[in-house]
Amino acid sequence: MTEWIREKGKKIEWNNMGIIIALAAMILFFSISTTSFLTPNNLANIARQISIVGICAVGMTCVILTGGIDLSIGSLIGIVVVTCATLMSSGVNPILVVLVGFIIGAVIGLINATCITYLKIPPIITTLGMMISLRGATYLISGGMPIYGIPEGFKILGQGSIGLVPISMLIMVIVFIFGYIMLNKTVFGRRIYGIGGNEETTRLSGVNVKKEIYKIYIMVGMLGALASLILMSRVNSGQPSAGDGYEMDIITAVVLGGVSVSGGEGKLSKVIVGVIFMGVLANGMMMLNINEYWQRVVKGIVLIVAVAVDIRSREKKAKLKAA
Amino acid sequence: MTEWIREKGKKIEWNNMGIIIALAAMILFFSISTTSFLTPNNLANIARQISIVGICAVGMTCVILTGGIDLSIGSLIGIVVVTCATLMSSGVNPILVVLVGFIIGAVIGLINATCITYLKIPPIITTLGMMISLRGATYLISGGMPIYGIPEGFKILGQGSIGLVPISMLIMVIVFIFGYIMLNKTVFGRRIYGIGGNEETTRLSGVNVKKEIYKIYIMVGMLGALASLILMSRVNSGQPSAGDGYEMDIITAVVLGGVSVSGGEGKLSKVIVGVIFMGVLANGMMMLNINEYWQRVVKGIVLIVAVAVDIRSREKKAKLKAA
Amino acid sequence: MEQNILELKHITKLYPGVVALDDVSLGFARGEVHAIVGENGAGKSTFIKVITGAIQPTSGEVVFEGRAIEDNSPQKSMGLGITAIYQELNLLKHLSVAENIYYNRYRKKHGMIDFRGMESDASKVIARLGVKIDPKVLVKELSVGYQQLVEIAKALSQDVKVMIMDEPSAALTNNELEYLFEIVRTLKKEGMAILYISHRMEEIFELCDKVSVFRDGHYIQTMDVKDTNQEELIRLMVNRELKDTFPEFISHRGEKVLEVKHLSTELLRDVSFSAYRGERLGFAGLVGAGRTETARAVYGADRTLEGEIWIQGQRVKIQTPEDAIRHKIALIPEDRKQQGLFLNMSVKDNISFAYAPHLTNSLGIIKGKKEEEICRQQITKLTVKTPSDRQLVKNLSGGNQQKVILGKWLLMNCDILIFDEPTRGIDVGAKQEIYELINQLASQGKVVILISSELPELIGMSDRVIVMAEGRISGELEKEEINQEKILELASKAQEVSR
Amino acid sequence: GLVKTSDDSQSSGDAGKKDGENKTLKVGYTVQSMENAYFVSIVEGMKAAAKEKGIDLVVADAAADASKHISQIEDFVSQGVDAIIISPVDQEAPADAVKKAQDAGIPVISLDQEVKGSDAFFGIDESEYGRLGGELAGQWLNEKESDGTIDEIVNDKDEIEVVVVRYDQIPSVIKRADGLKKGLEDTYTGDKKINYVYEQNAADADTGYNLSETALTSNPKVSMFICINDSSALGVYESCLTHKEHTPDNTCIIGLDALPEALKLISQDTMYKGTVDIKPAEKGADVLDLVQDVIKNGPKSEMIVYDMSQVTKENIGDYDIK
Ligand SMILES: Nc1ncnc2c1ncn2[C@@H]1O[C@H](COP(=O)(O)OP(=O)(O)OP(=O)(O)O)[C@@H](O)[C@H]1O
Ligand SMILES: Nc1ncnc2c1ncn2[C@@H]1O[C@H](COP(=O)(O)OP(=O)(O)OP(=O)(O)O)[C@@H](O)[C@H]1O
Ligand SMILES: [Mg+2]
Ligand SMILES: [Mg+2]
Repeated sequence: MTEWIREKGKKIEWNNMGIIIALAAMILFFSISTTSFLTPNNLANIARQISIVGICAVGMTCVILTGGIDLSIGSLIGIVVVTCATLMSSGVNPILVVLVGFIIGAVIGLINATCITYLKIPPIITTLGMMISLRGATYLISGGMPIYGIPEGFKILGQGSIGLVPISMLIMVIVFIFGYIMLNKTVFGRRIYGIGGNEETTRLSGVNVKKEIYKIYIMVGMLGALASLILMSRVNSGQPSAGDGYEMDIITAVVLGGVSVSGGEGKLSKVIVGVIFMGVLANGMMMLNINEYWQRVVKGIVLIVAVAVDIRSREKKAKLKAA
Repeated sequence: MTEWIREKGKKIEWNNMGIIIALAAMILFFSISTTSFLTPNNLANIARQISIVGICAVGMTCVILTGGIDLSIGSLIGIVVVTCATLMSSGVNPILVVLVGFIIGAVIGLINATCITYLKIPPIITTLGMMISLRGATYLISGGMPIYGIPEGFKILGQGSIGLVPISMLIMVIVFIFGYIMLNKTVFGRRIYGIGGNEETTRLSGVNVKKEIYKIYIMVGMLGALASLILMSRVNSGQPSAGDGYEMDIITAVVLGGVSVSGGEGKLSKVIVGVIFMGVLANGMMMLNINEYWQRVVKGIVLIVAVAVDIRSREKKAKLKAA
Repeated sequence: MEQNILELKHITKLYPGVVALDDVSLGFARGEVHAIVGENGAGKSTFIKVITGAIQPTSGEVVFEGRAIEDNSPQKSMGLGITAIYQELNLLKHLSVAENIYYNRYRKKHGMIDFRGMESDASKVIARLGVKIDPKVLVKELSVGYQQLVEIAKALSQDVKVMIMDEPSAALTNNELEYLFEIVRTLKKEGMAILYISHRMEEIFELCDKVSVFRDGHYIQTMDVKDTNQEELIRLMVNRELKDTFPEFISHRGEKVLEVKHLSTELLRDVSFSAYRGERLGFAGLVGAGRTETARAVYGADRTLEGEIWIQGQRVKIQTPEDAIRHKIALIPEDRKQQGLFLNMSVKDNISFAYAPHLTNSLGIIKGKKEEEICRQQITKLTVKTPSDRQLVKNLSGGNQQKVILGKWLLMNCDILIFDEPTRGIDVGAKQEIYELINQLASQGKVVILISSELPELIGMSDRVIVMAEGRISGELEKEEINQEKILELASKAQEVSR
Repeated sequence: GLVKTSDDSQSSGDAGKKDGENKTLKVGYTVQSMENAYFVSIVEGMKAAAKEKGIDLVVADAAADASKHISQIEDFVSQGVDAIIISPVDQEAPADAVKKAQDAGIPVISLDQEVKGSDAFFGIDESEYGRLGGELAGQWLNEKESDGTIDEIVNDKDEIEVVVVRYDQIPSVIKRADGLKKGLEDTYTGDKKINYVYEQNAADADTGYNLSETALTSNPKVSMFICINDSSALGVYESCLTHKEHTPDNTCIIGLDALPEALKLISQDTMYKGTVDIKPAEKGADVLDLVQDVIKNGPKSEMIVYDMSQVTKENIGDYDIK
């Protein structure tokens, strides 16, 4: 009997592989059907293209794990990009500007957290309101016009590479590693899981839930600021529409990575697969020269199928376990 | 003591008035600051403008009450509009076309429900995939171009009025009344609350949860189709971008109306207030001819403040009751 | 006199429409096990939540080691050395057993959480309770009984001065209880103050030194356990005389109604039994023996791999609870919050939920007046303590929540009623009411199946007992053979066989 | 053929491109937004021409996101296209990516808006585009002046009430809206004051409808709508139809883009008075000639300007309206 329980326990630890299988199948398909998909250049492209979503996905994972959501991340990118671009173009020291960017991100996170914890406004409404307002503010600051005149040297962040490895990808990888360690090996990370699993239990276990929520949203804001700087450097300008709609891409990647929107469940190691999946899909469909409208049709279906495969594989595991 | 308890118990029934107060304050403000806000004509405009979101909000309320969400509603509107416009402009009998519209809506609901119940894909992913695919399909059908040539008589649905009362508003009111009765007075409605409150308890109480989910999503699809027909009639054409982004407006109105995104809690009688709130805000700001960018800033803040007021009022009630 | 380690002064707690605690003052001494008893809704859980700072009292103060605790919070009280096992299971279901035990008290190695060390520590703590649970298993995979043990292990693993246990025994069988008592006695010797809440009178007399009685939010009296007896305690609690614990019942075994043949699920092996009209069939077993699993399989709540169910000589297919209800089977589930209630809905909506289809008019509209009337009847009949039928169920005390579930199923007027731990967390008075109800149902010719972990209850309330162990039936006892020793022997029998 | 091309063309590099005439040319087009009917027309024209010329055309939608252009150019480069066409969201954002493409030997041609440093620019002057529309509006007012009916369309303060439908989310369209106003002011010769009672955002029929409905309620004397595209103008038109007081005699709606439905309304003597045609489908076809020219003869420094023509009921006869 004891043996029996123990054995089951081990099997539960298996990583469910569904989404990885789906990704592998997709990569195989694109590699066969196009000649240029599996080239170092193209892989570097994909890496560069996913880095912004990837960095934000780490923060979003934390938020969703607590049972919250952050719709304001796209607009946060917008306002950081436009503010930093304005400052840089008027000659402020880039290092100072970067600092300002992080401060803006942190302050937005702080405001979000205050609304959520003290005013008790649900995260979806808080961040939706923030999303709308911040975008408006972004247009106001920029007058609706893009801002140019960012110093040349700043380009390296979003455009540079070390050998074939894009710097932006490196940053994303570092963020993921940090995120992984934080979520799995630190008390803060375990509290994030706890809050999402059962906030009351977490509170009764002596955790100051409000404080943790603050930390999380501030972290998300700062990760968003980091992503903004990369985007700004990549586009080498401050676009008032920067980041528009990114929140959906980010949330999709996270949920595709198996994080439950009701909180408490999910692994960062799978979220990175979700991020790559979205990047490969977009890139591969373009390589195939599929009509834009068809691309959308396919994208929606692939999303659903990928999650279905993932869920199926988890169920199979469960059955294996039981047998 | 018993009397006292009984009396207090009744007070719990009080409807919390926060959002209504916020709406009243806003109406007062617009009435003072513009001359034309509080005219019958403008009120009719608002009524006409909110009817599409309003009709969909009834369906969305049901979905959110079960703990789900429907992101595909905007794209559903798009595909119904474009298909129906294409058929009508090629001379198919309008009544037949209306029927086709409802069938499309129902089928989309059916597919959503199948993915959610049998493939166990979370609603957010199912409907997100559907949203992307359907929009693609809409552009495919229309070739990206608006479709004209809808029979003149069809305009009455979205543009006509009986006296000063717009027909589209009448339809919305009827939908709300039906929705209200359904949610509060029928077994189906109870089960919707039950599923969102505790799915397992609902199942163990002998409810076939899957069947109910099917009914709900099909209903949502058909309400979406109804809204589509009104939209099509209103602009007298089939725009491939029709309904784009509506899902967010609809969800916002529902959540503003106090429906909890985690399911099981919320009242349709307050959702209508949420719908009106959004309509009045948009209309009033335009009346004031506020700059588009400022409109956004204000809208986001007003949203957050309104929900904060609503939550505060509920808490106050609770305290009053305790004293 | 030695100073009390913990002292509560003039605690009052008001909820909307409810006075949960009314000016309660009470102290607790080191090296003592202090029981708190009272009816459901008397305010016991509220009292301990005030101590831990989980809720703020409306007025009054908590004094620890001579100093008032200001701005009390779970964090603060834990820091001072107070820990609690709350009545509602407070576990993080998606996390492992080990992590739950050491949640927020992680041991670190190189600045990172040491999961390995945590797991081996957890195994040791669990072992002290006489069971073995893999510390790596996720809590959601465990049955309620095991979860309760994890909760206890969590409290035991802490080095504290005051330990509070709110009905820790509710889901446990004698076996685990003995281990628990053993540990509590050790802790007491080490000078810990222990607050023990239970509805099982015999535990009070076996384990505790002092007992305080609460009634209706009022503190009534504290006594030395050795100076009192069960009758007196019960009288103080319910403020009236109670007759025999187990009401008289003469069984008339009628026709065979339910027959289960060779039922197997992922956890059950070849379970066969029959149940008869007018007879109360008990199911005994240790935690995790598979009783709940059997009930759920019969009810169609879980998938079965094999097996047949016959009702009144007819083979029936039961794949969903919907099917079961059609065949007039009801299941009162053991996990109240997860499976029995809509916590955010009113008492009325909970009671009428399953019955609602019978309350509609020709247009499909639910008849509101009729509904209210029927719900009020149930509330009165079961003496559910609630300010109104509009009160949200989550605001009721545990025992009253259980009554709401009973009310819901009694309305359905089923033929076969399966009660899975129906008296879990229910006070003596209410227990008797439920026993009487069960007897009444049986004498009306219904089939009653009673699953219980409380042996005296099972013995007192069953006409026949089936004992399970490790997913199999290990024996069956007729009325005259039923006794504690026999049941325990059968319950642990299969364990040897399978090794 | 699609599968085979790039590997050998990459290895044989420039040689392959030189005799591009008898090899299939592969061209990538990264388009601002495929949700915009204007660009849809361009793509249609381009596709048809590509088929005729035997060009392998790859179209990618940037969905109004400046950074997507960069990704798409990167992708085009790794696909080994022979030339890239871009209709940018923003003029500078893709500049570095364009340079990278050029470094890889791929010429980049700007269409519609210019990207700094591109090899050729076939474009539109947005202010001029708007100005032409505004001019039509001004001319209508001048006619009213000479008819002597101008007093019928002014409000009681003797002002002409005008609604400007703008779309301030895209920089080029901001210029267009400003052009509309400028055209109107420069052309109108009378002495009535022009009062812009509303300047609000709309780019589609639905929003246009809501906007004018609201505007007409608070300012029933509005007599003119100048709109940044026909889609929104058509919505405005629909809502004006519900106001009996507004007739073809006292109301003027001007759009841009020359959508077929707009042309139809112009031909029928309605409130819809004019639009400006930039023949997007033709532009789409023409740009491919330019691409071939650039591949053969190198960059062009001069901007090639779109020809645009005003459409009113005077010249509507030139159009084939079904
Ligand atoms: N959050 C709340 N809101 C309103 N009323 C509450 C709340 N929590 C508890 N109550 C009420 O306070 C009273 C005391 O409840 P409490 O849970 O302390 O009882 P208890 O003695 O622990 O009962 P049981 O033996 O059933 O667990 C009950 O009447 C209950 O309904
Ligand atoms: N979802 C599950 N996954 C894996 N194992 C489970 C699951 N549910 C229950 N079990 C295990 O199955 C066994 C039988 O559980 P069951 O609930 O039927 O026992 P029980 O006799 O009713 O005891 P309890 O007092 O714990 O309720 C237990 O070992 C339990 O841990
Ligand atoms: Mg209690
Ligand atoms: Mg059990």
